[in-house]
Amino acid sequence: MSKALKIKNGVDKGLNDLLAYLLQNKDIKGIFALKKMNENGAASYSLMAKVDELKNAAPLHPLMPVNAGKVLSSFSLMEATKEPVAAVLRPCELRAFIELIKRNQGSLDNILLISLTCGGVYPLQSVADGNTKKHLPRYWESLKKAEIDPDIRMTCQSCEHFIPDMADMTIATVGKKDLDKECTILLNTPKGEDYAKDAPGNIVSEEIETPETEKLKKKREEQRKKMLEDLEKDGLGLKALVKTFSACLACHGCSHACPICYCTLCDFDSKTLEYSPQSFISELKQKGGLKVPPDNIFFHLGRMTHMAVSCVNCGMCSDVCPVNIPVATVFSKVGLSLQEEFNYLPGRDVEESVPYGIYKEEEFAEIGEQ
Amino acid sequence: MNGEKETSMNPTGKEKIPNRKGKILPAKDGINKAIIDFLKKSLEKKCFDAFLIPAKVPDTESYAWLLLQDQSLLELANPLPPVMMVQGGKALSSVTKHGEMDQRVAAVMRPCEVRAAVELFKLKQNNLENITLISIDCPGAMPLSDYTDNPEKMTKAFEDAFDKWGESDFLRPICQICHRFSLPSLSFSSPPEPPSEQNEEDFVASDLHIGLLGGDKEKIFLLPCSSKGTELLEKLELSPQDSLKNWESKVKEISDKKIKKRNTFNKEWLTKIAGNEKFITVFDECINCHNCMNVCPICYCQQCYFDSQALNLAPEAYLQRAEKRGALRFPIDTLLFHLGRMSHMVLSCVSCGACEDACPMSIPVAQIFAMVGDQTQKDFNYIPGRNRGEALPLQVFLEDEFSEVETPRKGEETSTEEAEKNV
Amino acid sequence: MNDNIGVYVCECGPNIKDRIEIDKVIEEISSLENVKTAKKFSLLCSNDGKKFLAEEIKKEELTHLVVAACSPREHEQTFMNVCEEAGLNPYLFQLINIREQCAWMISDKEEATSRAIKYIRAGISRVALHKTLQKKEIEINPDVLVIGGGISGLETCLSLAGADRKVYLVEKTESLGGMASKLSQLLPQQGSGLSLIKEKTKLAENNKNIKIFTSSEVNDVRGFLGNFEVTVKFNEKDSEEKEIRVGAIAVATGFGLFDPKESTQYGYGEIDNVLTAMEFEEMMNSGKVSLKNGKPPKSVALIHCVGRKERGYCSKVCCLYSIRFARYLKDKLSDVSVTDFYIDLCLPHKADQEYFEEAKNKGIRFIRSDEETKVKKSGDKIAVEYKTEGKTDNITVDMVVLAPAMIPAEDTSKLAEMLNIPLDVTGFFKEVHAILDPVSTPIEGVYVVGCALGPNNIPESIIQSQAAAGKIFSSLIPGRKIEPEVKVSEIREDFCTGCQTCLSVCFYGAISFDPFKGISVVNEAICRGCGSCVGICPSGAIRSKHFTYPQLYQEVLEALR
Amino acid sequence: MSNEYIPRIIGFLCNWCSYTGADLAGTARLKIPPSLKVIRVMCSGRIDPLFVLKGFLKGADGIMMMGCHPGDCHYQKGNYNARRRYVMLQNILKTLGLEKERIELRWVSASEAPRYAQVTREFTEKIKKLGSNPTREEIFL
Repeated sequence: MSKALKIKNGVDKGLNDLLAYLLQNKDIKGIFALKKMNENGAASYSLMAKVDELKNAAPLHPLMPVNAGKVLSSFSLMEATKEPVAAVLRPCELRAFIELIKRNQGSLDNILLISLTCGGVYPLQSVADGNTKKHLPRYWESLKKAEIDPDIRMTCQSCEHFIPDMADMTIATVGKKDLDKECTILLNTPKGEDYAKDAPGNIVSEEIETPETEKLKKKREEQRKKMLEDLEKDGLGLKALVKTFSACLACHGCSHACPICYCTLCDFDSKTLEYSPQSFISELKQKGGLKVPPDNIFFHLGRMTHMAVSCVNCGMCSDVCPVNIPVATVFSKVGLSLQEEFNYLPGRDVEESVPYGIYKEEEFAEIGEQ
Repeated sequence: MNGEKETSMNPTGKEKIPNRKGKILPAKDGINKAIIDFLKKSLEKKCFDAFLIPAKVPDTESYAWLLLQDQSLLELANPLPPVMMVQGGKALSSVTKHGEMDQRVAAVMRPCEVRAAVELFKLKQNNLENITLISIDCPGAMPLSDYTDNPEKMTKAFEDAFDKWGESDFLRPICQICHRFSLPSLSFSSPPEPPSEQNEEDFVASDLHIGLLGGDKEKIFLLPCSSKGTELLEKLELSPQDSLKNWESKVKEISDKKIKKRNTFNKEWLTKIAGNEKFITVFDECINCHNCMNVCPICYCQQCYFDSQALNLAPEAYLQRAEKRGALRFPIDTLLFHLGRMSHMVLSCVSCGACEDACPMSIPVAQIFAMVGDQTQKDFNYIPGRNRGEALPLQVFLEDEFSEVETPRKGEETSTEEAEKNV
Repeated sequence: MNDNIGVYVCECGPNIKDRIEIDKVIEEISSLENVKTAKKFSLLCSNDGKKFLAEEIKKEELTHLVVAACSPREHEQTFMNVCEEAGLNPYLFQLINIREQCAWMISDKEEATSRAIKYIRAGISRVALHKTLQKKEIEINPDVLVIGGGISGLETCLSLAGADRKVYLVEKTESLGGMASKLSQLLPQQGSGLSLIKEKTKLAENNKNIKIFTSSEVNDVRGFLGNFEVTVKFNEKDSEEKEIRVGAIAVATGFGLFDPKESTQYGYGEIDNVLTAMEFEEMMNSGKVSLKNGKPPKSVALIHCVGRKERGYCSKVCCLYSIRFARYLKDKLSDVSVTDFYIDLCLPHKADQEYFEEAKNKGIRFIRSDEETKVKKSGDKIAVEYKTEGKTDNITVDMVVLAPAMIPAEDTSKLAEMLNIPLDVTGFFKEVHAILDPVSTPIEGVYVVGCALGPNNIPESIIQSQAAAGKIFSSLIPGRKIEPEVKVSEIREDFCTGCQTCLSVCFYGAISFDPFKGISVVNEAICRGCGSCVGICPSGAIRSKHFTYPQLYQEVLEALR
Repeated sequence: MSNEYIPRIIGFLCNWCSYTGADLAGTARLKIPPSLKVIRVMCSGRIDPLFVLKGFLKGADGIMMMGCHPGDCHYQKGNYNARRRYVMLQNILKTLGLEKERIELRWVSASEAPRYAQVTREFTEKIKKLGSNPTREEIFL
């Protein structure tokens, strides 16, 4: 059981009440949250310093224009903020932020982390084709019933980690039938409790995991299994891989949108991986033909070696792919496998080291000795 | 500078059409087949060692650039695929960026791709030694995401657009208003001055152009544009003696139509986005993925300034900015990115539309950039990619140009002391 | 490209000539781009060969040199020296191993030839990408820090100071001498430990080159061979600290002793008159061996190997001092019966066997028992239960002397972390190679001597101390600069994201984070060029000089040609 | 030369153990399959997974990573890093159904010439059974 703040107001308004309270009555100097951009359902992250701005805030709007882990990283990259701020972000965004901190790309200090039990987000394309706006009411209904909205991102549909790990406060949304009337915010840490102490609403005791979250977890697990099976339906192996990535434009949008790909200049965008005409010719002589620009599969596999172990399945990569390659599904599959191999869950704990660069002398002892 | 008067914006339709000579080839089994056969023959006759050409990836609906040497692989080639994948100028640059090819390669591309290649040539991002650029009349291309969603439908729509020559709502909007769909160096009003022996190369965009218009899908027109192109045809015993009148007049007709359409279109955009507020809303939905830049053939920088850490601020600075305006959008400087990128590349923008194709938010990037590009290019009397010898406008200047932008130097003779008093 | 690459194939007497068609190799190689000349020579590593190469470099105006001969482990340096003398940067050279890796490995001559060509091609395309690398010279500080003032530490100090080398000696306790000073006798010379140590201590104290800090500890160490910065903390003077600068460090922190209480079988601490060897030495030093009641013992049992089972190694010195105790008892107390329980006897020195035989002749009973020997109270006396030759038996004695195992000194692991040197499974410091390099550590300029390495007797400790002194003399010569590894890692600032992943894999601590630039920085003097950081940097910001991505990529391409 | 299929195998050998072991195998005149092309690196920890992937995608039939046995690394711990990267690489290849058998890590010490010979022979045999790497023919990589 942990403490929870109950605000007698719909979840959207209730949360905004709390955010306004934090900004007015506590030392919080700014609030990171989504803000509606227009009537199409487009939204963007905003650092809101004035209570007035909160009227346009839509922290729970089911869209991820950019992984907020990246946003918080850019905010705290140069140094930790001295002025406290609060951020409302989804569990996978929070996990991405934690992974970035492990790589010294930001700091948790003085950031009040507010997350939610997450019902997923709509693909970015759905803004342009009007689906976000159209399906929004249904989204909230599914959330109340702890069901999967059929139009959310593929990765969201199959995400079992919709309960955040390192949040100070968690807004309970999954399976909350009275979402329209009541806002429940679980206080997971002393910091969270402290900030909510005199906030409008009552403090009660509540469990974050409920039969409803359990139900959603099961459904998501099934969906994940199905997703991975579907991926394998096309067959595995080189041919399948070449097919999957055949339309790749080498725009590297997936890596630019990826919160874990934190390099300022990716090795694959640099001169290191440009080749002399002679090397093309020698390969040409050998194969008779070759795809240009080169290194299509190499880029994706190489990127995997760098980040898949920390992949948080946010799905940004698939969303930004101009040719609709299911990047997230493939990376998710590899990520899950690697994470199992190294018993690692990205973003679970900021103290846990990224599995590369550390090792145990006694592990994998049989390797290399045959 | 090449003294061509920019007329594309003010079509009068009265220019004399030069009567060019080329070779007409029959296309009994379709245009693609005719082009491939021609290429095959040139490979057999050892005019080239390899091709850089779009090809369909087997067992998929995707197209990719293929550098090929095996004749059999030409079967996969499609000189005019329904979509534009990687911009051809970019593809060529990836192969030739670090020096000269020691094999002779013919690159078959859309006109906007050839023009991008020419711009990249000026920017030292490719090496055209041993490269023969072959351009083709282009009816446009289908939007990438539409194509990937429904390749069958879009392939059909593309064929349809081919028949109606660019008059299809399915085409990318930028292609619907493209007036440079044919010979990259084509100019009706005053053809480039006859090239002298020494600098012939300078006046060339593509070496050979394949005309499709005016042939009713029954023939193709081969127009040599450089000595390389002429030699090629001679080697293949296709001496360029046929009149290309049919092609030329058809190109002219459609070009005029497109210019009109483009002008209207630009005007519409201008009213839509004039004023700061409106301009900002166009990029409202931008998510800062920089896909537009990454696929842009002209954005050749290894690392974009806008991706660098140069723009990072300390947390307090962000908070100050937020405090000042009430809120601060993240990632920051989205608009600055687009304007900055524009200032870097718009003079060389070839209106290829790759940016818009790659935008996950379907922002009409290409249309905005085309509009701005048309304006600025006109100011400098510059057509990107028209020929290889023309200097980039920001690398040269004329002393007597743009005098109107100068602030009148009032009281120039005022002495320093006086000036100080006035402060 | 204006490269003039010269390729020279060594016949290596018959070694390569007989097994590879060198003429065919030359023919194939000559036509390659950028190859100015390709020639063979009978023996390139000979004086004639070297002269030939040097002349060729000048005559052909070579920009790069490729030699196809033996393993780089054999003659890379030889040819690099030739380059240097001929005015060609030695890193614009590549040695191709066509002897060990081709001629000697592949019996089919044609096959061996074609493979040699492959290797040489790879070498040519690689060498074209080589960059001029410059040796750097770093000034050194020839002074030495010795940590620990026992016999090993003292000996190290004296060996160094004798040759006018300045030495700092840091000792944790109030006085010098360490464990050895507590010994009543030394073997086999039969002198007293105390007097010997006193002599050495006095020598050290009177030596103007040795600066002694007692009651002090090393608190922090930074730097590298020739340039260490050390913080010494004085325990007494309110934790006052002092910075010293030295070029090398010798660790002589000695050992601790196994506490027999850790194992209940010996009744130590519970039964009267069960002593440890050290307690017995004290009695010997006082000249009076007696039971708690003041009477001399009538029967004494000596038990070896206390703690061997737990620690897993032999402590080397216990057998001999137990025999010494037994002989002492026999000599001092005429009617005492002495029983010595050993498991294995360790008598490695040439004089030891005789010493042992003599002891047997004095009537000392030696019983080979197992590790389960138990000590119990039996009335006023002590019962020792043991098993020998399969049978369990017991005797009753007045006194039991235990020989506890030597264990790592208290601060060993703390010091290991500070100096970044490894420990082995026993918890003692680990040498680079137990046989071939017994006093060095992986950190250049840091040596370990004496029992800090594990159980050692005094002569061994002395030898090691002198060895370390010798190593220091030869690596740090006053006035001469050192040349650190040239093929090190470098970080391209523009590419570095500051994630500090590289710091986690650098064993030597050669990479640090520059908080102002927000990037990682390599200290080239410390970097050994292993390239682990290169393998883990996701943004490709780190390059290992002479093993860059493009250079290795060329090798991969040629391998797949 | 026989017409037997000779696979293309790249061996990344660490300078201190495996390369020395390979040299020793030569000195001992042990017969090593000509299939293996050795690339010397200073430490197995230097072997960037990208090299291995690059080799794999450029058509290497087999790639061996070789270094000192655990605990024997000349640079103390480089081989432990190499081992984790190898595990990671194998996992990725396995998950994507690529032939992970074509990549192998083996520890060979400076004195283990016979082991070097045996390991390279075994690997060559294995690769011969697997046949040519399809990446060698795939043009749309």
